[in-house]
Amino acid sequence: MNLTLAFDLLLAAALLWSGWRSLSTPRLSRAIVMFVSFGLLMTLAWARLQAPDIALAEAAIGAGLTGALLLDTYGALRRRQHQENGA
Amino acid sequence: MKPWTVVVAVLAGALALIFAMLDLPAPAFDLLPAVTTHLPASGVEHPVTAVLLNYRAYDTLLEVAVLLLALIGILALGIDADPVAPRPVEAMLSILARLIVPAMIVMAVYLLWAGAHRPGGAFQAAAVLAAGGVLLQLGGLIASWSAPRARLRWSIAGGFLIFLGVALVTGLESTLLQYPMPIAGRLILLIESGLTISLGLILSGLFLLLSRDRKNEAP
Amino acid sequence: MSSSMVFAVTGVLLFAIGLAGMLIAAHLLRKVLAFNVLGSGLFLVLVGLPQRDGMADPVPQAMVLTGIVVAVAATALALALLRRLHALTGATSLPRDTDA
Amino acid sequence: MPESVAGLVLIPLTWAGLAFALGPGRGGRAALAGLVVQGGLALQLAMAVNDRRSAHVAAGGWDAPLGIELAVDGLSATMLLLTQLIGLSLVIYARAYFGAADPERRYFWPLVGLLIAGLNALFITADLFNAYVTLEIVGLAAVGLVGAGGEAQRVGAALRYLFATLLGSAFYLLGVALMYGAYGTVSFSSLAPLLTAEMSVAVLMAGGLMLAGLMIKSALLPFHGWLPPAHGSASTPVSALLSALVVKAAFYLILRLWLDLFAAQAAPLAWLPALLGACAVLWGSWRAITAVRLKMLVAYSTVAQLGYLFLVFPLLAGAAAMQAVVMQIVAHGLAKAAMFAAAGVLVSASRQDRVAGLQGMAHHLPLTIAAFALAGVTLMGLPPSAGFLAKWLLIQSAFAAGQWGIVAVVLAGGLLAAVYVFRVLRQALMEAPTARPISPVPRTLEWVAFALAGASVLLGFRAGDLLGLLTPGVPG
Repeated sequence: MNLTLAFDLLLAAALLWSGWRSLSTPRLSRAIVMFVSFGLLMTLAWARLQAPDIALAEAAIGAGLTGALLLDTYGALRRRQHQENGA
Repeated sequence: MKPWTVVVAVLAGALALIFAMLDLPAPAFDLLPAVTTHLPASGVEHPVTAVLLNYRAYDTLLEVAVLLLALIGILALGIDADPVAPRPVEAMLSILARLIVPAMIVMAVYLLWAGAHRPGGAFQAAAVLAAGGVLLQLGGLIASWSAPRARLRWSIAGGFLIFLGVALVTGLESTLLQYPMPIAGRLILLIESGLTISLGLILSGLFLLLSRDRKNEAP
Repeated sequence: MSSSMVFAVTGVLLFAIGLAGMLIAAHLLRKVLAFNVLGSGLFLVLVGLPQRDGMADPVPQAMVLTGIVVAVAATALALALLRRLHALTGATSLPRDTDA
Repeated sequence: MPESVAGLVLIPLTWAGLAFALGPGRGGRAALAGLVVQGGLALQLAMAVNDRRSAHVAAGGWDAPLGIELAVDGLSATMLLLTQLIGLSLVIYARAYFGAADPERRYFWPLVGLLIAGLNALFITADLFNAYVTLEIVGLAAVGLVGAGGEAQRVGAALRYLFATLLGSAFYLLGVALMYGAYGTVSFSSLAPLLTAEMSVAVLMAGGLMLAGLMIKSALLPFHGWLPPAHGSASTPVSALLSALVVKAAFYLILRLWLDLFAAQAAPLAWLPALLGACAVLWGSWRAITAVRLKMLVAYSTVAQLGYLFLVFPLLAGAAAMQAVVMQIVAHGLAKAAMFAAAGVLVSASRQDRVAGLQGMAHHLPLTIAAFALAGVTLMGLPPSAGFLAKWLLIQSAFAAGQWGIVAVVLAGGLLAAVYVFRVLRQALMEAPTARPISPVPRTLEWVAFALAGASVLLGFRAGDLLGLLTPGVPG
């Protein structure tokens, strides 16, 4: 087995693991962080697939914007919960 | 349905699909030669940009409509009713945003320009701009949106309308989105510049509309 | 197996993980996460499978480029709806289907 | 005719974009003007198809498989005509329906424009991936319209709808990815000759995935759960648009793929959609009969009426089957738009939405009750309506194919439809026990409902012209 294939298999395993964990982690905030790292791994996968255009977009959107949207929503849900519990 | 039955069923389907994929014969068509042969007539040198803005530009026009649609859908919902308490601004993020965002803008302009020859283009440039917009908001340097005013609305729709204008003119003159050869490159750059601004605004807008909290409320 | 095929196979598995997540998860935020995992898997298949001979194919790459942008738009719309639902009812999962 | 083909997509995109840029609530007049022009273009295209003139566009000047091809035949011309006609009627309705301060009205015009552009684009495309993009437009626009205004029940319904439509698109796109992987093209015209030969397992799975995704989107039982809440809780012009047109978009694509690409391999599987369709007819009708709210009754009736469309698959070998399905699409489109329009009037006037609360409405709003009754005539399939013709053609082709089960389901469905239609009419014709306040309703709303219902009945007399489109060149 050559080195690149070994790297690809390792990356594929990491993608599957982080994808799985971002859905199965009990704490939602951790799950979202897991998802952001999944997005970064996807960027690597796109580079391996000779798709630098997609890698660029994935880094900015898949990991960046989507992550920010999810985290911000998570924060807003928590703060509203606190408000209502406090009131 | 029990979760485990779902998992087993889905996995069985996935495995069947993988085995089917593994003994797929070579495809009947290979578009790569066609993409390469027509590249000189497409107005750009980078194949992905040529597909995106020339060979399958009609798809791209409709995809931009999808993006605009998501933003309008969020606005129609009236997201700004009853905002939550503000999230504290972290000083580190503010400094980081000041440092990085100018570089991101430069990078977006570079990506837009580079898209004609090498990896890059409107979508990537807009994605970088949007990430910059998110950072600025997180750093407390710009406010979230409530309802976009006229100038912002025209900027958001502008790139889409330019693209649409090109489609209308070409559709009436010859064939939908068939660029006349000598100006194909310039037309694509015009469309891409418009799209970079529109898509950048739409993508940041998705975050800026959602992240509205009490701090940003109009008095 | 070429490296493109490795990622195409990974894509199918990610699609399956995401699909199971969308069907099982009750919390809407988790459903949105699952949708994004599913979408990433889908995009890997779309680019990886045609490139199994090792040659980069710009056509599916262009399709995925717009696809990523559309996925984030759909995600934002879903999150906006979910925040609105939470603001109005305090619920984070889909309401029961009621006729009355 | 290439300008007309492109115009049907570009014109609604333009007025939608302008309506958004002009600001909340603006753009109603542009929508009206745009739809009138689009109606003219659709008519022009239908005549071109009838004269067997080609209506074919290679977008960007690139032929398939490199570029995207657009093509119009009799089936798509009919869908385009129906879309512009119902779109125009409902835009007139919506202009009278929404008050100046209604939150639903703020972004109604851009959303409707994009929805109609997406529908038109779907009906003209001859490319699997382009069809995916149009499905996304239609899906997100529909979700945006359902959620508009942001009231809790609508938001819940919109979320359920969004997840269903995204899941449907994902299945469909996975199928498209496999097709591209297998053949290196997504254009119908390049794929069609390749698909006659023996298919690999992956291609069959691709077909199955696309079919499953589109069944979710067309709310076929057991995937119908999202439809009644979405159609039942949206504002009335939206409910009418969704029930009359949007669910049929996904069905159209199923029919298109089935006929143009998978005809040989799909035939042995035809019993599956037919069986689900039969269940949908019975179950949807039953839920309509027992529904408490008026708009839920009409929404469940849509689940049932969509079922008829899927009954046709085992019969496609006979020529009458295509005529039956097109007739049913048009008849139900007009009748359901009329029925929702009438239901909207009744809900606004009586300021409540329970079927039991409709007593005495026939006295106050005779025109609207007449519209509801006429639309009901079409749904039940009584002569001389277009619905009768659709069911008659369906029964005829089922007889010819010896499919007695389908004959039985069509007959039973007609009886059940009569039960839920008369349930509403009986309440409306009863004297109200106490005089209740009735809110004034713009006359335009009543007349639009009546006109649509009348069209669904009168079309029965002019069916030859419409069905002639399916077999161009043969005098109808």
